[in-house]
Amino acid sequence: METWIFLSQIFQIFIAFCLFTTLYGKGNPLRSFAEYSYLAAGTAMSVMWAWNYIRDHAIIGLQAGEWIWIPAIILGLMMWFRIHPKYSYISRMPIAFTIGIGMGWTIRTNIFTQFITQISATIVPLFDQGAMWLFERTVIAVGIITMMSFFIYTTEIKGPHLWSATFGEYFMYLAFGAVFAGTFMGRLGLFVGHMQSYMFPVWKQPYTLGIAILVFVVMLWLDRSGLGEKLSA
Amino acid sequence: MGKEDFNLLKWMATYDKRWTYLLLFILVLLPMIYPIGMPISVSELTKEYYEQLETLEEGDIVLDSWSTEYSGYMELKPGMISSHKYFIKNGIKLFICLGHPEGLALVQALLDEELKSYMEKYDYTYGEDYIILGTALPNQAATLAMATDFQGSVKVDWKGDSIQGTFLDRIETGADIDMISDYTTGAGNPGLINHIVLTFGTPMIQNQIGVSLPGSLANKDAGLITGLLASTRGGSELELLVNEPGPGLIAMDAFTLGHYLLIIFIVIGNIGYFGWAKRVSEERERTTIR
Amino acid sequence: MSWFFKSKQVNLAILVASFMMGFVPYFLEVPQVYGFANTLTMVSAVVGQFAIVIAIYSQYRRSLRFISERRKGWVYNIYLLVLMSVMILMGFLVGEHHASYMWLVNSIVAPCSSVVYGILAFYMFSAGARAFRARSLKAALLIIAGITVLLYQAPLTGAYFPGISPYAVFLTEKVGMSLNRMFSIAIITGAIMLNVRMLTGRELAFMGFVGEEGS
Amino acid sequence: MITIVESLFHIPGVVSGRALGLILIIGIFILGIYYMRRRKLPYIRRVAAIDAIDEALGRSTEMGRPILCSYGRGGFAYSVIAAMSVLGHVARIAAETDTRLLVPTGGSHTGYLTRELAVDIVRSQYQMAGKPEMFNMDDMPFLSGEQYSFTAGYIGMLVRERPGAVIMTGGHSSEAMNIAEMSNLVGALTITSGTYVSNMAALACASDYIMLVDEQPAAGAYLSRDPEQLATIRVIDIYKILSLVLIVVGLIILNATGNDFIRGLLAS
Repeated sequence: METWIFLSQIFQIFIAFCLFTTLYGKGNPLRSFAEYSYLAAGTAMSVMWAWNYIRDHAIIGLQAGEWIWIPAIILGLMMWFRIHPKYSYISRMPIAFTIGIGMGWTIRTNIFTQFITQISATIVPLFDQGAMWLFERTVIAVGIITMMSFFIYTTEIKGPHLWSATFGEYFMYLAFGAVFAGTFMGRLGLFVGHMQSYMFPVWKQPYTLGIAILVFVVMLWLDRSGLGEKLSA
Repeated sequence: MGKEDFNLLKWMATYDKRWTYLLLFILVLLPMIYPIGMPISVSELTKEYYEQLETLEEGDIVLDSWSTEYSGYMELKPGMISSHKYFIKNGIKLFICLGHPEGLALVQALLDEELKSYMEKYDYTYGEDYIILGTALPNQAATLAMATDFQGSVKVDWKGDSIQGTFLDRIETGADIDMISDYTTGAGNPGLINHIVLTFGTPMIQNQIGVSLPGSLANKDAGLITGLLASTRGGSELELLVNEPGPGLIAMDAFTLGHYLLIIFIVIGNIGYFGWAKRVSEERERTTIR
Repeated sequence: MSWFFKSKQVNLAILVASFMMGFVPYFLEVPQVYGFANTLTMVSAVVGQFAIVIAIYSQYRRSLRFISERRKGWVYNIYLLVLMSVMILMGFLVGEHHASYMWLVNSIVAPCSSVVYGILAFYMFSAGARAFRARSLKAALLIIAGITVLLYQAPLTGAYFPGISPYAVFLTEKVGMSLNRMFSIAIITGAIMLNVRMLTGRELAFMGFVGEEGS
Repeated sequence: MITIVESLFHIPGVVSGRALGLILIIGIFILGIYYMRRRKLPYIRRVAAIDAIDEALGRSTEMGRPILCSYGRGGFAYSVIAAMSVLGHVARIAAETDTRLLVPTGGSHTGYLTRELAVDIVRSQYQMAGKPEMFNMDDMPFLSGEQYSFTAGYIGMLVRERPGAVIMTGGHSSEAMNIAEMSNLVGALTITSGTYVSNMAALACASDYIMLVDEQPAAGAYLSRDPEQLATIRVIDIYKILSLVLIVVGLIILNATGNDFIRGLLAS
């Protein structure tokens, strides 16, 4: 294996465990180092990402003779005036333009995906696919109706509305339990997958364990000696 | 003796949670050194996803959208690998669109490392069978533009080479895409549903992280997406279905132990609560759930 | 000339006009208008990308202030500026596909990005262990649903006790899903109402019209 | 049946299948403008979250610890605007009770825009309380435009300042869980609001009080007494009730008579 790739893989493990020391709950220089590295590299990548997009569309488009990109670039440059307090008003136009277009295309489709389709999918024939189907679909409809009634603010909650809202609240906690478990599965899966990439192929295992223990010990030492908080950012 | 019991119950109600962090670390790393090989079952959701894959025929064009950071890839890896193995094995044409700056690292991790030998085995080549369009779908606006006028909005691949003369010539609008295969960490790119699925009725399958699963389930129930692969668990089930065992199945040991550890600590917390905190009415742990 | 850029009315007019260009053509059967609206959409995507420079600028300014005032952690800010500048320069000079650029991406961004999300597994763990205590009926419902789904998700129990799976699937795919459906129906109107307020000129702070400023 | 409904809703020139969406959006515009112009303020329920906020503020003041209040790291989203009202309320009480208020800002590329509004709101609350000299810009630091250095800075503030209460509303995403657990660790009373379902479930466990779904805009509207925000809540409620009616009527008609009218309507 090439030395550079090997070094990269070792460095990955090191910087990851440095960042994991956050869990200890106190600042230390290892963590600050990892954090600032990430910030710098992440920001630099965002710059390249934006530049690529501008190049692939505006620059290549201009070369192909599409005049529309001239005002686009001017508007984009106007955006930069945002940083100067005195001339920041110049940036209002591109902001108005991008936000306006964005609002237009978001709400026109969100009303379908988030409102109409979701209601429509709740209205289904209940009786033609057996008892289980009837039960499930009833639970969904009742759940949505009662939970929603809990979140109505401009009428007073009393009478049947109160029953419905109370039931909805309990139903919501049942749902929270399920959603919490699903979320835990997701985060755990991510963590396991991440650790897997440091444990396989098998040659990595001694390095990973060694670095983990080293970082752990250094972190404890930094905390005990009081240097941790002092040297961190 | 009685005093010691009392202390144990108190500990159960008030232990320092950093011990649980350390335990979780150990329980995840340990089965990777000493694998147990626990069995798993395949859920209906994954079976449906696989059936969707089976509707594809050789030469069909799939929009392969990677709207995930590198971190999300850690969770979606088993599903991504096995889905792509299916695509490669069955000669399905892919054009890969990245939805996140970190997508660049994914190309290297997935195509250059995980799938390289597999692609060589089935003679799956760049330009002919798959094309990487790079940052083609950074947002809804770009997705909309691509869906309505493909040739007008996409001209080059990720390295700036022209895409003319490839299988992408066959695409004029979103209607010419046979399927969308989305790997996402949440809303990802809502433009895919809003501007391609809703407008052209293109089937869309999704590999979703656990956190954003409820939203995707609602979309699946409403028919907006046709197949859903849930988190690492779904990915490892798909590994079984496409008969290509990979990282997902290995992860399942750690996965099982992590879940059991949480359940054990929930039980410990409850014993502590009823045995100590509630009795001395000194509940120190604070939460909304009351 | 500057009144033109400053004017609330002019900017509001641009906002409304571009909203209309994004909104109306979708509903009309006029392909030409749709095509032009699409081009404008792409223009707006490109314009939006220019904003990254502002983010970079504020990052540099913040770090430089830390350094000049010798605030806690100023050394890290020097490191930040150097690494960021080097990477941006490399991106432009040797390109993103060059091995050296990819080396930095793979060595720094990939692991850190994984940790910041993966660490949430631990926080989820401790929050769950703390909150899942049967203090009331609400908490009990939470625990019942949570443990059922956890047991099902753990592959071992899922394989040996298939009896649990219909309950867990019901809880995630039906109960959890209905919560999400309710959520999406409930919040969509609020988002549109915010747009109504913006378009009628009542909520223009996003353009920098804060307080009494503007004409 | 569906075809009849479709022809009923077929507006010449409008793409078929999209008419209802258009009508619903126009409906929101009309209702919104109507209620915003109407002088009379609609009734609004006092959501329990407000008591929790007041309790948290009181606790901080008693303990002599600062209050930390954030409004999210996004741009001008609905939840962020609503969180600004909560921030205004917190700032007013902080000014009245001479409690120090910390407001971390930033966190995204659009964060510098929302920051200006936040500074303006807090400053004006101190002026209204007659204590403009108490307003301190250094207590509203801009913690970078990147999500995770914002989070790190936020956590740094928690650990250093040890606030008595943390009120984290508005547009926070995955970092919310990070902050909530750390805030619990430093012993602050934590009030949060979730912006998506799984975040809500996790935060419900991690925080002392959570504002669910859209309780936070409702709380914001209640606290601000701003007619436009109240009108917003009113219109939202009307649409919620509309959706409930559609579901109930649709289910009854479909299952009792086999008539697919409502679904046909929704597809038009």
